[in-house]
Amino acid sequence: MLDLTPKEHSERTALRINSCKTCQPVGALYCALGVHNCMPYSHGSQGCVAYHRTFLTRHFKEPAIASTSSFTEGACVFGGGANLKQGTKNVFDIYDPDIIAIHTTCLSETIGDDLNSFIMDLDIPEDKLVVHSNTPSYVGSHVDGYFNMMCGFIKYLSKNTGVKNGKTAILPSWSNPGDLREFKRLAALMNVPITMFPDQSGVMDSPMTDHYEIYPKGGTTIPEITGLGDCDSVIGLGEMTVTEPCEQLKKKCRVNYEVLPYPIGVENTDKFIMALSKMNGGNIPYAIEEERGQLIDLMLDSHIWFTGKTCAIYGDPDYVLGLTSLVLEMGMIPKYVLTGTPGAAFVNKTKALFDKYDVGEKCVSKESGDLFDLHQWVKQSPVDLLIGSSYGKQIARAEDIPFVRAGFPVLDRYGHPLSPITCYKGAIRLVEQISNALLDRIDRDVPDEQFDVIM
Amino acid sequence: MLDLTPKEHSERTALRINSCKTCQPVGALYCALGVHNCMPYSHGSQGCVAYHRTFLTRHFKEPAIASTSSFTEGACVFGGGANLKQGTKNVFDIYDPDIIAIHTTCLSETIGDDLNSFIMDLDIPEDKLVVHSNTPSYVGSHVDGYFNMMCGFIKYLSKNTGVKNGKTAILPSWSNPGDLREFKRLAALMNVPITMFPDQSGVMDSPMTDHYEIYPKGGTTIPEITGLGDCDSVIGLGEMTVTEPCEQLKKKCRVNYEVLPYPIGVENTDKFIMALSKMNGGNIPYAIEEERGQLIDLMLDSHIWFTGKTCAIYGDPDYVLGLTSLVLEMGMIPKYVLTGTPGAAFVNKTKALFDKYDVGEKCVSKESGDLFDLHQWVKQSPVDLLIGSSYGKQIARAEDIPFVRAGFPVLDRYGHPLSPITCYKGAIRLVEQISNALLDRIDRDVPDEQFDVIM
Amino acid sequence: MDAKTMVLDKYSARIYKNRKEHIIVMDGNGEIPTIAANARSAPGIITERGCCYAGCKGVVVGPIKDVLTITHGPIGCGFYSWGTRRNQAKASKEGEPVFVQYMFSTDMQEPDIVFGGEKKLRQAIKEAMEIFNPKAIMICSTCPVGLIGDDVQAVATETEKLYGITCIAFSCEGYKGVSQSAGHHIANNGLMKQVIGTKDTPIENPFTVNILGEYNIGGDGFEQIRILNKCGIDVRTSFTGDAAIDDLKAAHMANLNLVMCHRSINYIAEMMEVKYGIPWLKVNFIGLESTCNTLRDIGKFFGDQKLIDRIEAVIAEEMAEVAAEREHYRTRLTGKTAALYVGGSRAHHYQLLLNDFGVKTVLAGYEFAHRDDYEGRDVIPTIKEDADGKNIEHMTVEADPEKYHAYLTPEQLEAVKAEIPLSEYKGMMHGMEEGSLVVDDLNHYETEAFTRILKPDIFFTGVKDKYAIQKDGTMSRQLHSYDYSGPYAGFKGAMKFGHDVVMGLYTPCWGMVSPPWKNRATIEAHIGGGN
Amino acid sequence: MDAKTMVLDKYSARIYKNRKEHIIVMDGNGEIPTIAANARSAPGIITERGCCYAGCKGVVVGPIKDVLTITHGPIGCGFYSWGTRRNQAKASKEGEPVFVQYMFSTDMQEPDIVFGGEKKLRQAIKEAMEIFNPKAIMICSTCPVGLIGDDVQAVATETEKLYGITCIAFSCEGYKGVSQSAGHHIANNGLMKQVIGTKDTPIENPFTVNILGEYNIGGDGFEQIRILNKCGIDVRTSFTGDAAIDDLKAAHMANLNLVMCHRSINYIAEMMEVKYGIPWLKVNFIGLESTCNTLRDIGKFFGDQKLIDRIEAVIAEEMAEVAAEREHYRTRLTGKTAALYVGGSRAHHYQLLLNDFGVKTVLAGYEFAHRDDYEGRDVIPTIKEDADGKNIEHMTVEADPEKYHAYLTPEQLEAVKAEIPLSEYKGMMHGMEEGSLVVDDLNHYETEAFTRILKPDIFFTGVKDKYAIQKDGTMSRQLHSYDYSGPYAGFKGAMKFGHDVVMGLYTPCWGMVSPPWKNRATIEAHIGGGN
Repeated sequence: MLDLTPKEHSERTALRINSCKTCQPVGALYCALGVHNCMPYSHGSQGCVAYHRTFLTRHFKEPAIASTSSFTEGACVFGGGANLKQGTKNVFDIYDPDIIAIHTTCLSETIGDDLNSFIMDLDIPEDKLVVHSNTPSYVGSHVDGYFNMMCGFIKYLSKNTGVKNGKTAILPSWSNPGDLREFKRLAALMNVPITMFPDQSGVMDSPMTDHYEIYPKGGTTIPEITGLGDCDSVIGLGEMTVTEPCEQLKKKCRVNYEVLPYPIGVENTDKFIMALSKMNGGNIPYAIEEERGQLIDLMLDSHIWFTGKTCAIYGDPDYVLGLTSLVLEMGMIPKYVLTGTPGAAFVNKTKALFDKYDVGEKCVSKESGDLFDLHQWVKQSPVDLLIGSSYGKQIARAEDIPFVRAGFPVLDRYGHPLSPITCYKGAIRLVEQISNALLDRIDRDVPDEQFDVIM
Repeated sequence: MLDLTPKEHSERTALRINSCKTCQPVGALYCALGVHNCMPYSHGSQGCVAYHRTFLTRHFKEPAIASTSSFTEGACVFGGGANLKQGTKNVFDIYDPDIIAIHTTCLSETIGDDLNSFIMDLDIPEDKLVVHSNTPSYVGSHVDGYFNMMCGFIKYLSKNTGVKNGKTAILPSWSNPGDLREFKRLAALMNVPITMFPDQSGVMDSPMTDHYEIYPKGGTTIPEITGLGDCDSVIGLGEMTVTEPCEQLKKKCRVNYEVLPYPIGVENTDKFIMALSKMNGGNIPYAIEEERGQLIDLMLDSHIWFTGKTCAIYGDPDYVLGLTSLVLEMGMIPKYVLTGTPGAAFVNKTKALFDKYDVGEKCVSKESGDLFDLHQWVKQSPVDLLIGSSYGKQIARAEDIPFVRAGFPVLDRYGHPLSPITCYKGAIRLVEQISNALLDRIDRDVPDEQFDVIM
Repeated sequence: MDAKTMVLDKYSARIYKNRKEHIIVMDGNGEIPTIAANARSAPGIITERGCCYAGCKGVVVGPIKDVLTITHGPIGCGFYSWGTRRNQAKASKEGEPVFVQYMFSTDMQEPDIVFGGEKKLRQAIKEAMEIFNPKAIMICSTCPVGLIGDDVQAVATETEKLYGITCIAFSCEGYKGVSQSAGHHIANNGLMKQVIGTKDTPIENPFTVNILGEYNIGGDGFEQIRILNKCGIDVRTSFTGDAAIDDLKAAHMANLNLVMCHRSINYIAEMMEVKYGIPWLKVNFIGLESTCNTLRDIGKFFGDQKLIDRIEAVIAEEMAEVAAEREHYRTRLTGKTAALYVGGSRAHHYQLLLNDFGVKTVLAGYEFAHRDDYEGRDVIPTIKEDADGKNIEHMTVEADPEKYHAYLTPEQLEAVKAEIPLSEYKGMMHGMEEGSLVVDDLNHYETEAFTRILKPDIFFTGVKDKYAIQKDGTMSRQLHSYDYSGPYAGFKGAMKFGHDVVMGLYTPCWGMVSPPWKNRATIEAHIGGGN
Repeated sequence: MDAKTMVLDKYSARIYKNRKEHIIVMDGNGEIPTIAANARSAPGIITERGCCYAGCKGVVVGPIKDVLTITHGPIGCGFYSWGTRRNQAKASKEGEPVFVQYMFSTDMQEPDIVFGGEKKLRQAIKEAMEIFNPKAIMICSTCPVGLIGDDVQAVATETEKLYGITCIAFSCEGYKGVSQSAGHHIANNGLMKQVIGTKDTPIENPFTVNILGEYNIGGDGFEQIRILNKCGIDVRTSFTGDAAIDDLKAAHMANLNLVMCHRSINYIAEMMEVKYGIPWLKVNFIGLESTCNTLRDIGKFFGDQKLIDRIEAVIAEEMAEVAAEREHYRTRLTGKTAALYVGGSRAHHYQLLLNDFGVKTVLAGYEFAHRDDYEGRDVIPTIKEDADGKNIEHMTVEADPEKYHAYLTPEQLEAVKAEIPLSEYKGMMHGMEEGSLVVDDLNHYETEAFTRILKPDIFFTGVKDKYAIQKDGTMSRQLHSYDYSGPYAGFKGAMKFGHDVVMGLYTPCWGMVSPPWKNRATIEAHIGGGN
């Protein structure tokens, strides 16, 4: 497996090998799936959306709907306005969403389609809406596409009516439904009324019912998105992802925000709970304290297997930051930390974490990296554990490293999007998974006389 | 590993090898830990309780308190009455429980100590209680001890005052705290007021707080146990375990009961929900339907990895029955199903399950078996998966079989008691674990060209 | 109202007019109706189609195992086509490279779009040479590349000179054509121009063939080669499953081309016949009867009695081996109905395999086929080209004066043609039953609607629609990736397929979809059948 | 109020009187105080002690690797002593049996209790012979066996005759004695009577020793043997970690017995000295200084200059190897305080290892020790036996006329005794600092109370109390099972121990115990230190 990867690192400036990111449009599409009765719409060639739907479907094992302008060569020459006009009409006719969320592609961006004016020219049915965001594939990554589409919704819909609605807005970074449900559960336990946007739970984890619904029950509703402008305040979950939409909402509707680290691990979750507690007068129910205490208990009980163990973590910036924070809390050394998404802030934030735990000299962090980099690092000096998306499984096999899947995409396993890796419950799940991975390896490798049935 | 185990089966009538059960007292002790402010008390030699506490502590990674009569040779000769008198006095003096729950041991049973009369003679402080059950180690297994202690509490405490309290009693078979919390969560979702007895949640999964409490917050309270006699009805969860306490309660307090299979798997959980729905006028909230639908969805998505795969399941009767039901629902073949606990009903019930799924010819079921039997079966004809307690790990290693831990005891892993394997959520967890185990094995064994990153 | 009318009823006039030509109800009178195909999908319609790049890089070029293929463009396209087609590839021998586990992209950034990406492409090739030193590099362009005017062909020529390796650029921008099909065409042209015929490795066995349009998904190609070898037939190369570049280069030395996927590769088959004199035979290794027919046709082509006897022996042996198992599945499947919506040839091939098990196909459609794939090659001269196809180069070749070779004399060839379908394909519609539907470019809405109306027991399709169909209570299996199973080709593959279908239909949880507190739904509870 | 008073304050008069004799505050005046030990635990007290069976089967007999040990009794005792002590055992050579992975029990049922269990025991032995054909069987009795009058000794004798193997029965019913200690004694007697001295395999090296009271938990014994072998010293056998029955039988051929766990094995050491002339030396491989002293003492005993030089070279090499690492841990641990509550010898041994790292022991206690383990062997003649001990057989042996052998002449022996502690043990209290506490049979309440009062940084104990201590905010590590780590013996083991202690104290989540919405608790946040 990956036998052609040499140990020696050579500088690359042009060739991307085994990418650890993908392009903006899929992020925009995923964001739009988190809006109720919304049809995501890709303004570009039809192949884009075919890839994106496939990718999301494989992660969630759920249908991921989206439409497309189906550019042909002619559209490239004359511009995509006609396609958009016809396309949105057909979508409203056939698929009858309440809203169409358009994102651009490298194609429509390269030819310079002006979506603002195109949309002005559309003949949109009454009570229906069209929003858009620009998501050129050659800028940033799928993470940028996700938050750009959030900005698009906010820009088009959110309003400050002057009357506060008493709600707290939660703007989460790219999350699995299991995590989104966890955010909502905790807010409910705290008695904090919220609007969460976007919210793919109930959409990308919908139950088997014998009756397919193109628009499942879940998703943030349009009035809720409009109402974001009347929220008391905003909690952004994921510093690397949702700062921009928070800022957007502040600019447009003057709602104050606090952006927190994505709540993976103890301290990051503490921050989320503390932020929620500002909204409810500081009341933190025992149930939450109990969950937290169970997590700490578990970490103490099992720390003997983690201390000083090295790991490599890769994936999207907020996931990686959260996971890095958790493994540091567990006493592990996040020897290699890598994201494919560009942005120096990632490196600064990981370094701050390394320094906080005094492991700066033992750890490397990289943005705009790829899995070929990671593999070469591992070849040069191995790690005890690999944490990240499915594509790392090649490295895990090649170098015989225990592997815990987390983040996007996890294409080759089932059930994972249903359960959280965030907040205290999610950390319990991760600690269990990580300890299982490490202990399974010990059980595999020790000689018979060291094979323990107790631990 | 286990290199001395021959493939050829030879009939054994006397030698127990690699037991799949242990003795009654530990079950009684675990039951008593599910009562708030209760001190479990072992009437016998102090070694018993040392073993039992160790065993429970290793499974839960939590303190498991219990006291003992600390028999010496003298007590064996003169009877344990004096020890009991002194022992219970000391417990009340030093550890100040509200109640002491005494169980016997093979020692006190062999010498014929009459606990009823001993307890009559005790000088019990005002407002304090002492209950007991007879749990001879040479009859049945730890499962019998568990339900015998339940009977003991009911016999001593439960009362029919003539005024119904509007509650449903839930009497669960031996469960992890994560499962007990799941039962309570579902009843709360259904708006059915319950008393669950016993309830080790909040006791054997208590949080790290910096302050040890010998009696943690959890456990069924004494008034609740007393109130069992005034409950509207009783739902027993676990046909092989809790029929006797249900019957006991009926006899004593004339409360009707329904004993259901232990709710592992879809149909068994359906029965639990249907039983709860009888108590709330048939209202089943969407949240429960959604969880169920998510489980079915997951099972459909992943069935391709399960169909026709064989597995061996061993452990306590209700766990094994539940797991057998689940794997049949998943399309697997429970080729070997074994419990160490005696009782022909186990074999009858497994056979009924085999017949229901038309796999009777491919499956073997055994009660009063041991892991040596199981290992020999596996040697004769292998399985694709092993499901059960930690002790099976030896077989998994010896025969190189994927292994999923479930049931009691799981001594060599962390975190498992915190999360359910019961009800729809628990089944989601199990399906995920089983699919991971099978897929990890495929990923390990396939040649490079068949190593898929998508599934 | 019949199914077609019911489904079309929802459309606006404009879409109605378009789609009605793509949906055909077979009338069973033996005449093959005309279908609209290879036409653009209307914007806004949720089509399941992919793009030109997907057809070129994803389908044809990607599987070539020892070639380093660089996707020139922003990161997405390279990423999505990484490891997702299940084209199995083994190193030809120890130490030979296998690049299919890797993805390579120029990951174009905004400045590259603004100032041109050639420089970055050149640098990427330099880096690829330094790290991997491959014997060949292929470049596949994505949408922006053509628009900004990067001359990838020039870079390829330069690369060949600079490094002395084979380098081919494919201008397969996603917007070209109307589906993956354009990409197949472009890929085929590239292989024909720059690969096939560039290396004259002689064959060792006169019974040497190429398998065209076999991408070795789930190991199908491995199984076909196993059977052919057992019969005494050598395979020079597949196009392009598990293919090594040197074998592709020497493909013109074979004596017969077997065409599996007519759509994606018939260009090469035709051109090789003209240029190198190699006749092509439409084959089908999917299904027991089909595999037998295919083997017998090959035997007839070579006309060698020993070979023919050997083929019969192999058929007898392999059929005997699967007889009991086939019966087991047939008992469980007879009377079931299926819908098929897949790429270019499977919707046809798998009807025949389903027949082996008594399953009737009620709907079949292609994602990116042309009319000839539905109606047969006879219609080719009548196909009118539209604007979307015009920009895809149509190559013409002529006989190579040096490399042309013919296994059969013209007279022999004519005689054989009377017996076996040489250079001929009758299309999918041929043989489809009265009342069955043929739908081109079946879209999301139509999938949902037809599923509800026709209520097939099984819907074979791709991953994008699979879960929607399944949520609606109909078993669905992926026929692109085989749901991570396979091989499905040949005798043993047919059994694997039978196993998988039975497993899907009989998995017990179908019987548990409706909770007991709801009325039992229409789906019957299927219990048992764990075979 | 001092700690002792505070803790005793809660007790009733009766318990107060009992427990105050078991709790000693060291006064530092050099005199060794008297402690109550090896006395029954009061009923109701949550003692951490186990029983006679646990001492006999669990500690001493269980680790013998090639012997099939049947627990005769109801299932529990056999089950709980299965695989839970981490006694590592490797097959002596390929094909030699290792039974420690197995558990064997007669799983007595009610009829066996009523009608007697001998028949079932005989049948179990028959089945064991048929399946495993072991060279030796040991029978360990649990509580009911003695009460119902099963004559296990007779069954053992019968078995020896019937099958021609060694068979030893231990009447180690759980209620005998007051703790595991009774079981050690019974096991020792059995080994002395029926095993040691029954096979005269000569030694090949005059510097051949036995290690007594080393059960190879976590591989400690392996590490000791590695070091001894490196010095040129052979180990005939350990008692009983990784022990083979044939080596135990020939243990009397060694020239010196090293005693690790004084409590569990000193019986054998004494008897072997009398019977076979083998002096014994109290050793301690736990701790760097201790290991060095131990090795040097052994050198002195054998008196061979080459050996002594080799020992010094080994010490120098091993100490150099760990120097930097030791310093690393010492920096992090100096000034910390520890409490130790473990079995029979570790509460002493580990104080010395902790000293190596600058950790002070504020409380130490034994679960099943006798006064001599605390106060030193000088007090043995003054120990009054109580009723609970009377029923445990006290064997007396005399010199074996044939097998008695002495490595040293009586004069040499006297001379060496002046230099090294031959047949001598000064006990744990010797050297403990003023103000430190010694607690015998520390119970659950006292553990909790002393932890809160003394606030040690680390509490080394067993699994039953570990999690209660940890929940109270104090780091606790299991010193029976080493928390699944080890080996802790020798130079490298000391480093492993240092590593583990540092890891426990500095694991970051100590700093996260109090949620930010609560006042920060007393525990300091320790961050970093992942070494």
